[in-house]
Amino acid sequence: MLGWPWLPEWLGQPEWLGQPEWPERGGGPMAVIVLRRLGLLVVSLFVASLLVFALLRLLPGDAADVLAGTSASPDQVLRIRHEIGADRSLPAQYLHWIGGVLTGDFGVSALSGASVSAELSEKLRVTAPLVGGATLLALAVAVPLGILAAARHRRASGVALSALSQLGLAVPAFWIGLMLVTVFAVDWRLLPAGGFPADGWADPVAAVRALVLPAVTLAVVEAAVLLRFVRSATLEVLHADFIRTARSKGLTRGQALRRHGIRNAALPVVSMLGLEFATLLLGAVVVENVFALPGLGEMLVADIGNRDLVKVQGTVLLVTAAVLVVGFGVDLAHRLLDPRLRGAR
Amino acid sequence: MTGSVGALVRGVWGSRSGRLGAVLSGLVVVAAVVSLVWTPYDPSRVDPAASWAPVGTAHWFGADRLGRDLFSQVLVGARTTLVVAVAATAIAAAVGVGLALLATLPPRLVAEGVAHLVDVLLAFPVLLLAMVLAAVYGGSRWTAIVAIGVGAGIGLGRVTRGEVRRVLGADYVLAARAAGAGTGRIVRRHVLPNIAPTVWVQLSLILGLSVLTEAALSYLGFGTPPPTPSWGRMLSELQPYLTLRPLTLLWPGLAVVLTVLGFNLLGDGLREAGDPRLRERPAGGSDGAPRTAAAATTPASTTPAPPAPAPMAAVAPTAGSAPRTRLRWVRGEGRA
Amino acid sequence: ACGSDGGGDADGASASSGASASTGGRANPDATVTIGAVLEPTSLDITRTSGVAPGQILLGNVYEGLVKRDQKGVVSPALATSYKISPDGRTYTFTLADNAAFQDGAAVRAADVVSSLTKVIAPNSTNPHASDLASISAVASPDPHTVVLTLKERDSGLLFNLTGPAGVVVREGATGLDGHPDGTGPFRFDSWRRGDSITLVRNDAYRGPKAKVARVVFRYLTAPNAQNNAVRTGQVDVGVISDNDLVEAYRGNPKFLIAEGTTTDKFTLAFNQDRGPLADARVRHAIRQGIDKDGLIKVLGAGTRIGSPVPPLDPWYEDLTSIDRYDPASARRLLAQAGHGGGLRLGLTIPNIYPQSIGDYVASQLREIGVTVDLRRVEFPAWLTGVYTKHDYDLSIVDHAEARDLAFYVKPGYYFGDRSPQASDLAKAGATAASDADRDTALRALARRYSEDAIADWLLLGKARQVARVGVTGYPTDNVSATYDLSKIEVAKS
Amino acid sequence: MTAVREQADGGATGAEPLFEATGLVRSYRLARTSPFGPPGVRHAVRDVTLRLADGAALGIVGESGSGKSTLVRLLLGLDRPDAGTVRYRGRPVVAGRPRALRWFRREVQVVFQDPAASLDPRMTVGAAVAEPLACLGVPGDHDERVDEVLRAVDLDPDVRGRYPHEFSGGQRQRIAIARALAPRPRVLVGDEPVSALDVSVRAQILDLLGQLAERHRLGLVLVSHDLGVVARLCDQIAVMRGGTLVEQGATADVLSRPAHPYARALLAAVPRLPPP
Amino acid sequence: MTTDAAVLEVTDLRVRLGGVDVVDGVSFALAAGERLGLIGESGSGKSLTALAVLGLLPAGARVTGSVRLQGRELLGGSDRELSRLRGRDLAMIFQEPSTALNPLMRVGRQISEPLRLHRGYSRQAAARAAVELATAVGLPDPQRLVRSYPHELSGGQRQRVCIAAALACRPALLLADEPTTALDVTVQAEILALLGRLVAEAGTALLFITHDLAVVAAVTRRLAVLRRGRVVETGATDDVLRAPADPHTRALLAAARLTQWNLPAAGSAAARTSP
Ligand SMILES: Nc1ncnc2c1ncn2[C@@H]1O[C@H](COP(=O)(O)OP(=O)(O)OP(=O)(O)O)[C@@H](O)[C@H]1O
Ligand SMILES: Nc1ncnc2c1ncn2[C@@H]1O[C@H](COP(=O)(O)OP(=O)(O)OP(=O)(O)O)[C@@H](O)[C@H]1O
Ligand SMILES: [Mg+2]
Ligand SMILES: [Mg+2]
Repeated sequence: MLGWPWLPEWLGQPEWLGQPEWPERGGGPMAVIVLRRLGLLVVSLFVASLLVFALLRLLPGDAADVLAGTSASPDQVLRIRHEIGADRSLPAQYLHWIGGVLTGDFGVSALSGASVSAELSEKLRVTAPLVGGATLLALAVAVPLGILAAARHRRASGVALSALSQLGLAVPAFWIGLMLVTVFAVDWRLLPAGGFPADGWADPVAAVRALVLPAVTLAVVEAAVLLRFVRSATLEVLHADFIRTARSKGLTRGQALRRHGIRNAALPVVSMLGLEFATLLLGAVVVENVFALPGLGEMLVADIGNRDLVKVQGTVLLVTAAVLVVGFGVDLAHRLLDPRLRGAR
Repeated sequence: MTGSVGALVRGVWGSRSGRLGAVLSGLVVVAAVVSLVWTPYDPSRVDPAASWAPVGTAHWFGADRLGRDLFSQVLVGARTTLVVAVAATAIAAAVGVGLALLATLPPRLVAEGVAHLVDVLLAFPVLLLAMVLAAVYGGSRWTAIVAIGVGAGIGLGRVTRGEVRRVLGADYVLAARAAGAGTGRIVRRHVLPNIAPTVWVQLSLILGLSVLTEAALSYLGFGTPPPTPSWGRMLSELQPYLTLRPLTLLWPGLAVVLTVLGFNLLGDGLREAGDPRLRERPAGGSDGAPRTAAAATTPASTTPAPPAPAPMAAVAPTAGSAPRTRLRWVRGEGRA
Repeated sequence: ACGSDGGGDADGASASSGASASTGGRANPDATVTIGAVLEPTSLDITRTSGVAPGQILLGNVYEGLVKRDQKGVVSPALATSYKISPDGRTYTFTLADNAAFQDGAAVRAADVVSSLTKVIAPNSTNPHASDLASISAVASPDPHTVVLTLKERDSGLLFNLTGPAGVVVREGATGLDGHPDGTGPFRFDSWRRGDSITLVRNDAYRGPKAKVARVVFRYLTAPNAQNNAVRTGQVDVGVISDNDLVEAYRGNPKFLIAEGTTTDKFTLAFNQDRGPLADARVRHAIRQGIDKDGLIKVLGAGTRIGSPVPPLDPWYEDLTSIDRYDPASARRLLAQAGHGGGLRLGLTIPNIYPQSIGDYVASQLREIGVTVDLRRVEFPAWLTGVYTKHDYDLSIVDHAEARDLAFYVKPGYYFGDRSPQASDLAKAGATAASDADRDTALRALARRYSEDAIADWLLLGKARQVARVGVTGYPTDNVSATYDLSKIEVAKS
Repeated sequence: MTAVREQADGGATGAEPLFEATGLVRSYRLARTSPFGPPGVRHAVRDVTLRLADGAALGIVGESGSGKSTLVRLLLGLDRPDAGTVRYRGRPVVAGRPRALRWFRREVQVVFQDPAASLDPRMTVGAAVAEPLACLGVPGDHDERVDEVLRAVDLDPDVRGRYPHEFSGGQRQRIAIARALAPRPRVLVGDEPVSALDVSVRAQILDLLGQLAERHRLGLVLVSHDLGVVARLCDQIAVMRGGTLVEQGATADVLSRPAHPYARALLAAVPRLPPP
Repeated sequence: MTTDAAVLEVTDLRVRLGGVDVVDGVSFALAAGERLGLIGESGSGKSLTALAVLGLLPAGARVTGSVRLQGRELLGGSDRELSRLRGRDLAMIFQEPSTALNPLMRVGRQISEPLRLHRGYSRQAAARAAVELATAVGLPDPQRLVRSYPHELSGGQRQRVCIAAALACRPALLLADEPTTALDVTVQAEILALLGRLVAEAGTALLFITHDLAVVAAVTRRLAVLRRGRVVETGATDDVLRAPADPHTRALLAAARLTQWNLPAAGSAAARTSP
């Protein structure tokens, strides 16, 4: 996959989450934390927008070439370039774009003249459920199995689960997708092989059916990562002193894990989820291509091919922003879950 | 450092996953080396007569539609894979460690800027970089390598930043400063050796990740271009025939899975052999297992202590015994 | 109602052709047909978008021109009920159908035609197909039912070109053509899910024979695998499957029909004659002789060998495959003569939208004659900029998909580079020929000139192959990538 | 500073002071308590003035969090005070470029609390002990000096090639002391040098420190939370609480007649063994 | 010593960990309300002895011998059976108060957890009991404090919380494993006093583990010295400290005396500075 499934387990701990080493400075009342993090988010988004813009200007060829194709004359190309505004200075182009973005207008596609915002929101209707569904699926599988693998880490079942997650990490996602299509769509005809209903969510059953295999594909890899994570977080907690204390009070192993362990183990997992979100979105690009799903990722690949830079910029900024915002949310969640970071006093 | 390399190797070999990982990774290296001197056929030679040749003595793994020998392609693919993986990993190491140092060493303004930049970059799709590089420089092996290397390097930088920070905050760095050591010396003699175990673990995982990413990039058409055989490209070329000729896809698929598995297991082995937490609190001696000092961990203030490490005293081993086993299986993966 | 009108005649090689079969009167007028297509248009504004993709869906289905062409290239009236060409060939007079209407109900007026065509030929036109109509100097309508085109000079290709995207008639003053293509054809544009599908619905107010299905969905499936799966699982009724192995898997399956047809997809290996070793004709001939086109067709499993850019369906076709026939020994000799006996290294640029195997094959073949090829796969826009515009390449492979594009190659600054003045003269003669026979003679000579000069190598002419579910009939089988005539498709009641 | 007893004894104030800290203040910024209010401040060290005569031994005691380690970092020029100055033999000690403080580091060396943490686990004992010699550009044969100081702390010079984890806690602290002695300092600063050690080992290390101080005429600054430790080695004692020195004076005086209530509480709290 | 009234009777306890007998045949007994000190250097097996009694040895430990609590054999009991006893009949306080508490749970709930578990207290009753217990262990402002999280308390306060939880059910036996090692001397003095008082009030037998001889002298009447997993000496605290029989105990004591500053004995330093 194209992300960071190799993030070490301890990265989930707050001290690794980009806070200053002395906790006091990262703490404070919730309002302060939220404000500070929001400020950081805005700066990050601005930096991201600059990065996207600059990176894309490296591309050879532009939308005017694509519009003109092979039969237009050179001065026709110039006219087209002027018409779509590709001949303006870079700062002017950036300002024009970012100015629009600030008001929620991502501009129009150079090729079709269609509103980018409208298209993004349409694509999100495929990608968001895909990524969301995959996350839920992965959690639903990885959390219980990860806890099981930790609780039984000395037994064959636990070792088998670990091995399975290792395998899950080693298989290319598109490969899993192809396999699933072959079995469930082509051989058994249970689910569609790809694509999304032409009328979108008008028929929710059809839409969900179209998303099942892609979401499962995405979830398999994600679950493998998460399982390992949940397992080691749980193992870590199982041997924490406070679990021993809890057991000295008379809680059985299971009770101690349930009442004291799970929430503590959840902390690193939550942080991990935030970091994995970027991976998921990138995985979505591949999976959407495997399943011919009209989502953000599929559009991104096509748009880069067509040099529809305004659209690419919009998409990448949206994706980056989503990751940053999720990171922000996860950070807040972490602080809510962990009173030590709430800075109550 | 030199003294611990041997120990590390022994440690890796001593762990079950490490050994399996070493064997699998070794296989890939052997295949790559063999491909330098011998392949049954020229892997990119088209032979219409051998189109879809079956598995047999002529073509051990069969042939593809253009009649190219699959075994030769897999063999040479190992080389490509290794080159991509190793080169990308090397770039990742340089980028990651560099960023981590920049993000932790003074001046503080630069450090914080870099730290935030890393966070933003982490949210940035690597794929885009790969596609842009492929578009600018024409999809070559190097564009994939650079994209994967930079992408992974940013992740590594994030991970390593924490490690560097941990080392910089350690007492022995303070001691070195008190002994008159400058920043350069501290980085060279203290930081780099001490983050090395974590970085090695990460790098072994990045090796695996590079293989997967290369395959995914090739699948999307941004990976290693022909005629260089690569497993990723084989997969993407052969995937239309999944239902018709599943066997042809088995070989590159298996090669990818086993290689990634090998690298990941190697990472696990490395982690078991050189767990940073274990490393930091080695075996105590008979005349005084180090106690986490009373004063150090219980400030009378309301300092929200970050999750403090388990107290040492409770699990201090006897003199000269091996590192405590308890933490071993806490951290170790896949141990029985 | 039999949907066949001759155009749908199947290629003989195929077991049976969907187009020639019929539902035997049990057609379902409410049916939806889903067509699997490969290349999605970037925009539906046909006046602004290059390439064949918009035309494939819109030409003849949503938009009509004054004239139309069938799959074989035969021109017939469309929005015009009849046309007259003056003896000097410089004045074309079209009489418009009087019951033609746009899909929003407005009647088609001569002014609409005039404005449409005038926009194309205007000096500041951004229509990428403007050069198709470059010979027109003026468009006028003496009365509401007549349109008169005045030409700068005789143009034997004009009528054909008017059937293409340059000739479509849109409403005067129409805007937002990307979102609302509004034409006069038998189908109305319904919706476009970008990245996925385009839906057309029957235009019940169409003046001619009504379409036989209620809805047509073009579903875009780029990966051959996805297209194949969609056909297999019935997600599309008709799918384009060019891969031989995949097509063969359907053979003998009673649920599917394989339809094979011709195309104008000329996979062209271009030589940059402006620079480097390829300026030397011997090297070009050597390369042509070094590539076994039959072998390529064999491994691809489909395609026709052509010796020039002229496909067999064109009236001026001549079998030139004997020029530079496969002869590696001779190729090596020629290279040695040109001073490259010790080997030659050339770059080969290919847009990444084409199958990898073509480039792999060519590279492998050229290596046998001592030419080392550095393959560069680029995205199409990078090809347009680098190769097409800047001429920065040695060898390049592209599919020249346009029909009757023989004269393109003599355009000044064309990416092939330098060519003989004779060729330009022949092209001119062909364009301004007074009769079809003259035209054919000139163009035949032109094609031979190209081939003898080795301005490029024509690797193969693609074959159109579709696999359709049994029960769907009337879909076109030839040239399906440039236009796709939906008017005769019908679906049997199930 | 109100409770600071006037110095009657000449031990610390006599002649020219070796070490002199005046009005040291160091505070740490804390999190804001409201979005718009000013950030909070923790005064780790506030207005501390100290003197150390050549060859004297000063003990600083105080509870956890009283600012002892912060004070040590300031004295050593490892941290910059918000206010106040540190002078060594009259020259100001200012944290900054390592090169600029070489002269100071050659004379003042430090031993930290936890030998497991203050020795780089990836550096051989030899390299660790030689580190100050290399960093400070001490002339002479470094190898020889390393052997010498290792012997001085009762370790076999053969241990040079081994790693810290191969040693017991007490041995590790000896290594740390050897490192501190290597550049022949005149003052040895110890930040809780024995708190991490077991009782039996603690005594050994204290003995060693006492011997070395005597033999090399070392000045000692010993920070501890354990009165017993300080009482054993130091002739001067300073009691620290909440960042200030609440009591200062000759050890015997302070221990027998503590003036400040906190000092009294501290003394009373120490558990005692029954007399033999 | 082994009377029928013994609350705890440990006989020939052996704990094998990683192929080594880290506890090697330890026997002792504790009568109701009695306090026994268990001392020894680091690694001598003190903690493992306590954990063996509690039945919470690290996984992989093999234990033999006999541990009887109020006449009932604990070794070999199932987790479920032992759970019913832990927290009710025997409880433990650990060395490190900062990690012994669940950082995510309010301390009030952690204090009253044994009551809810063993006495079936309702949520409200438990909350009330938590405040009472917090008051009993001398926590300031108990109403508010029970709603705090562990990190908001000082080390001494945290240890008080642990004590409150351990004594909530008035167990017959309390195991205290170096409960003050992590604390400041002043705080240590308070905690020791508190512990002594509460244990006396509740009539709980106390097994007090420490390596600090002075501390053990302050808390217990009887002590056992452990070395390498074996009891090398037992006896009345005063006797042992005054006249240790075992050479090892003697060495330990000598070392401890070195840093005792029985005034006016700060002589060594004074001697040194004299010219
Ligand atoms: N989980 C474990 N795995 C292996 N050995 C262990 C484990 N826990 C303790 N030991 C070993 O058992 C022996 C006794 O340990 P124990 O913790 O009981 O010592 P202790 O007397 O409590 O020491 P301290 O005063 O340092 O707490 C030590 O040698 C230690 O190394
Ligand atoms: N980097 C820092 N940022 C914020 N506060 C700090 C920092 N370092 C120390 N403090 C605070 O300053 C005060 C004094 O700390 P210091 O470490 O000097 O105490 P100490 O006397 O050495 O305590 P101990 O006996 O625990 O070592 C404490 O309240 C501590 O929490
Ligand atoms: Mg300190
Ligand atoms: Mg213990």
